[in-house]
Amino acid sequence: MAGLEDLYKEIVIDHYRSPRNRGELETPPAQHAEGLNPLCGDEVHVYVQVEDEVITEVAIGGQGCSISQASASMMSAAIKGKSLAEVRELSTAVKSMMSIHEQSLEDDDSGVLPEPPEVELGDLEALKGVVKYPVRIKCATLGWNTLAEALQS
Amino acid sequence: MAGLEDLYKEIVIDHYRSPRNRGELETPPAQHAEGLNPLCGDEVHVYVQVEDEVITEVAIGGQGCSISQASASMMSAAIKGKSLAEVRELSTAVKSMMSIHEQSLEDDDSGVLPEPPEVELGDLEALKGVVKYPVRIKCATLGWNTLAEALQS
Amino acid sequence: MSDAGQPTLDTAAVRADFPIFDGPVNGRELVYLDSSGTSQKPRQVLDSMHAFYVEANANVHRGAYYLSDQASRRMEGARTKVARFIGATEAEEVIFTKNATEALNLIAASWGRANLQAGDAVVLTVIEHHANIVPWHMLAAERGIELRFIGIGEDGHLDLSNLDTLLDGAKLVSFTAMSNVLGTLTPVARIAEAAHAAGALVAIDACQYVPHLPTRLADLGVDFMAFSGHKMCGPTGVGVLWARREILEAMPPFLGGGGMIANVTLDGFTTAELPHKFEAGTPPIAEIVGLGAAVDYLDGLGMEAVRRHEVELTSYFLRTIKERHGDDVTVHGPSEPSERGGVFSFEYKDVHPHDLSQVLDEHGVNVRAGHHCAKPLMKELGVGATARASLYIYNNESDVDRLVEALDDASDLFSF
Amino acid sequence: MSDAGQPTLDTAAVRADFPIFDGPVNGRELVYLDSSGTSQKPRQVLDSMHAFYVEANANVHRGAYYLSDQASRRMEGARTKVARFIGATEAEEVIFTKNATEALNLIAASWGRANLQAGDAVVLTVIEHHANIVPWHMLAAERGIELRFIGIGEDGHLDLSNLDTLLDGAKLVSFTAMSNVLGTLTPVARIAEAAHAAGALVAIDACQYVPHLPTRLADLGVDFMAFSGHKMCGPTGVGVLWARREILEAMPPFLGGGGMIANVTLDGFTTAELPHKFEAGTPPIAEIVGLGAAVDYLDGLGMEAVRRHEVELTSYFLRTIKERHGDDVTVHGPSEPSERGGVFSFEYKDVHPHDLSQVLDEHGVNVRAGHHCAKPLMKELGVGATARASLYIYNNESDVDRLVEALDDASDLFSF
Ligand SMILES: Cc1ncc(COP(=O)(O)O)c(C=O)c1O
Ligand SMILES: Cc1ncc(COP(=O)(O)O)c(C=O)c1O
Repeated sequence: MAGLEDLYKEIVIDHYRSPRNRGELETPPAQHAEGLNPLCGDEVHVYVQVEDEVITEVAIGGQGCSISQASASMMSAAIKGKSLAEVRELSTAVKSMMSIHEQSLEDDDSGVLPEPPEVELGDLEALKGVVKYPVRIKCATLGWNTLAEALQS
Repeated sequence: MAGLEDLYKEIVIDHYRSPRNRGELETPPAQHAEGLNPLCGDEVHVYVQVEDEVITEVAIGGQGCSISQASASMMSAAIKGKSLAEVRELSTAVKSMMSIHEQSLEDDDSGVLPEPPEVELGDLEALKGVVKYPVRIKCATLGWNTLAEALQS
Repeated sequence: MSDAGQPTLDTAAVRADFPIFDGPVNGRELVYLDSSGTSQKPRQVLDSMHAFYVEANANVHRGAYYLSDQASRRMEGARTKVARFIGATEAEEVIFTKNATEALNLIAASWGRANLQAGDAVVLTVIEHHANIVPWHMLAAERGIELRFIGIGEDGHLDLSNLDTLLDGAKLVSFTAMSNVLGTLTPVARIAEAAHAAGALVAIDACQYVPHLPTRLADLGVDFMAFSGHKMCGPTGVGVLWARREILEAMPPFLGGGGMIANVTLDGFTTAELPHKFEAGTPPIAEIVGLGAAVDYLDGLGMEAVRRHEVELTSYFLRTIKERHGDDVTVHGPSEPSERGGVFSFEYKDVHPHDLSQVLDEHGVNVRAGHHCAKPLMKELGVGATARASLYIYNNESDVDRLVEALDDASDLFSF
Repeated sequence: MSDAGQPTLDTAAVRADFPIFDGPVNGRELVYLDSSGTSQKPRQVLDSMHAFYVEANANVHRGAYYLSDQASRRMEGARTKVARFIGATEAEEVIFTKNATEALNLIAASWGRANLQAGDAVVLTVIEHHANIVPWHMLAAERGIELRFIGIGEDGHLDLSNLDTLLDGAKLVSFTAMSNVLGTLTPVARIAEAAHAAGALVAIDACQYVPHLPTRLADLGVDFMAFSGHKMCGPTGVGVLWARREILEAMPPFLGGGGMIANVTLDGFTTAELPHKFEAGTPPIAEIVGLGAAVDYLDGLGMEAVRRHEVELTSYFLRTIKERHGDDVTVHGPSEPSERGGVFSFEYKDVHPHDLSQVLDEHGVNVRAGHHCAKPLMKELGVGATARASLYIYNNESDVDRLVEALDDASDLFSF
């Protein structure tokens, strides 16, 4: 598959084939949100259980393309056991890796990008290739946006 | 005025400067209609009195450009004392002079034009030049269309 | 390839008219299979708009000067061309909108508000594009009208078994003449006849019909028809609503503003004659001119030949993909080429359509993945999304071959 | 010609960008004085649309493939450009419509229906274009809202003496930022402040403002703004509605269809995020791209320089026509160039505007004659129609001279 190795890295395909933390949690005590990408129909359901500012349990449901499902799976593995503060840093780091910076219209185009937080990304690093496929960025971030919603709910 | 002599013939300007049959008639017995060209604001009011299928009296009101007002004035002079049948023929002849043929979409473009009725046009002949200025055709026919409405009312 | 000596298309000549096929796109030879989304544009259409802007650009209908008159003539000339193209008897029945979606909204908002009361029924189908569902949901929420849906039956066709029940007391039947997902050609004349017999008016969404089949309004027997310019070689920014004169004349206006009035005072307004009554504001003048050129272009090819070409290529597609991929591939919609257009929603193994589209793109093969603005139909089919390939005048057997071959790559990556 | 060393426009260079000035039009050198009707288009805008069609043409937002992504990026890039051009803080507040008329109808139909009850007052002015009157008449007929009109005072300005009374209990003030008949620049910020103090929202019709003056939303202080692309070097077929995010989010959708939904079922639908919620159906993609190029073009000239050029040419026009024709000519609107734009409705002796326009056209001088879609204002001025000359970036002193000289011909023909 000349050209697509950056997108469909082995580890990504692995998470797609064997999604981690697949399932549901009882709400409450867990918090829950369902994310939908209306353009392509991807769906990610996120269940998180938070105790003392730490994510103790996580479960993922939904259906969609390899990137949306693998990214959600990787996210679930990465956030389990982490504090909310750590999760926030991780989320910012992932989004900045996909070159999403909350840029305002006042910034000039040639502006220096904000420095991403120094975080160990682990498996998540494999999603770096998505940047080259801008239509897929929404797939890759769907899980993270749904997580943010679940945490707010 | 190089180029516009065909449009603004002396006789046209004369009818514009000194409009014939200017005024109103009492309705009833006269019939009355007001024509409006919404694109340019031209207005022509036509009053006609019909007795035994003959137009015995005619009066013209309104305001607008030289072509609309001159054409209405010339029309008033031409129809006074004429039978309704004669007036219908005249109207068809004037419109066909301005190359308005009720063409349907089924006709092919290269189609032969219907033969105009053989009618003595007199002064009205002077409006022939309007054909070259298609936006003005509506001005020139406003009086005739308003007459048709007045006769139907 | 042509049957019974009937002329079909010279696709090589057609392709030469479309500049987008001149060179590589993103470094690859372009296999464009998303004409149901939007068609590519021939030089003739682009040139007509360029010529408009550099020879005749002015606002229409309101100027006595040469340029404005030229602009009005080119625009009205295009209206006549479009009217002839669909077999309308009068150019004034052709209303230019911004797209088919606006045309369908116009029917719902203007005719609907004036004619439908709480409890009145409008009949749609479950295969409709959102453009022919959402405007009716909006009216239903406002007015309390009832929406009924014709279901889907065998082989991608509509299920008309309970048509009489659905039509009972209905005021309007509004449905697609050809599905943008399944390719299904619906029995327009038959439904129209039944609807009229039941006292309902009939509207068709002809977005996928007018670009692909000879359209004779007299044969279809409908009261309203909506379609878009950009799917038939025309530019973006222009669509068409056609309706019978008596209906249009009885309808209240839709948008208010310049051009659609006879008079305006501080107390109220009166409307202009057709077609202006429904064309508020500066129309998409250059786009209408471009649509006129598109119609000339399609007329030049001949819509009978266009349809024959698409039926042939549809046969080739269905045959070739089955030969190569057997049961690994499922193509939705009618299996008989004469009963459908060249729009193929398909599934390939369990590769997600989005991934499929991405892998195919790597081969220069452009297919769309998603719900194709037909979420109720997706639900009906039991899928979240499909990949969709669609054909037009510039596609050839090689395009089909390229798609069919590229599928192997997806298999390598994703099948498990 | 420039004052205080500030750069103004090099009109010779500007004209060279506009292909319509390359050769004669109808055998005559073109003096185009109808830019309030529509502007001419620079090569850069035409090229951007051509490039779109031959490099990036596909439907937007719904495809994973390269072309569709390119189309979406060029369209969204244009949205960002337009947002910056008017000083919006977020690109999502820029909604693309087919023209300004649709934008104003959107406000009336969507915000109006959701927020106005029988008896509520909307304040307009007597100088409005029909596009900002008729939608409110339509809503008034449907809802029984009350329309109030700010009148006209001295020297073509609005009469604000009874503003407080008019605003009392009003829910919305909707008015033009610059008259398309008189050229009057209205005191937008002042009216907006008074309206807000009275609890009303504020909409402006900026059709004649955005193309001609630097536009900073923050300084204007309004809640809604509508304008058209075709009057600012952009193509036909695209307009803009800008409104504050909170307002747009609270508004119900306007047209329903593809692209504006989050979900659709047989029972109902939910709407997409801004800006898509208000952009149903295939947008005028190429036209939006063209508008983006127009904004780049105007930015390149600098809107400060554009305004300075127009003020200077306005002074020249007012001075020259008076010098040559004295009391034979009456120019409506403010006498002070800094208080107006370069739009001149004028009367010449008692020659009817339509005849005037025809005679001038014979000299290649294009001016519009009619009511300029402002019939209530015509009534206010006591005329049935006016001739109107309007200036833009490509006009120069020679254009004004040609108009002024050609008037003599009309005198020869018609004065009596
Ligand atoms: C002040 C004003 N408002 C509204 C409009 C309507 O714009 P459009 O016809 O592009 O919708 C125009 C131009 O015709 C205008 O000058
Ligand atoms: C069947 C059908 N109806 C309606 C539409 C909407 O057309 P547009 O987006 O041009 O308004 C489309 C295309 O998107 C379609 O395929």
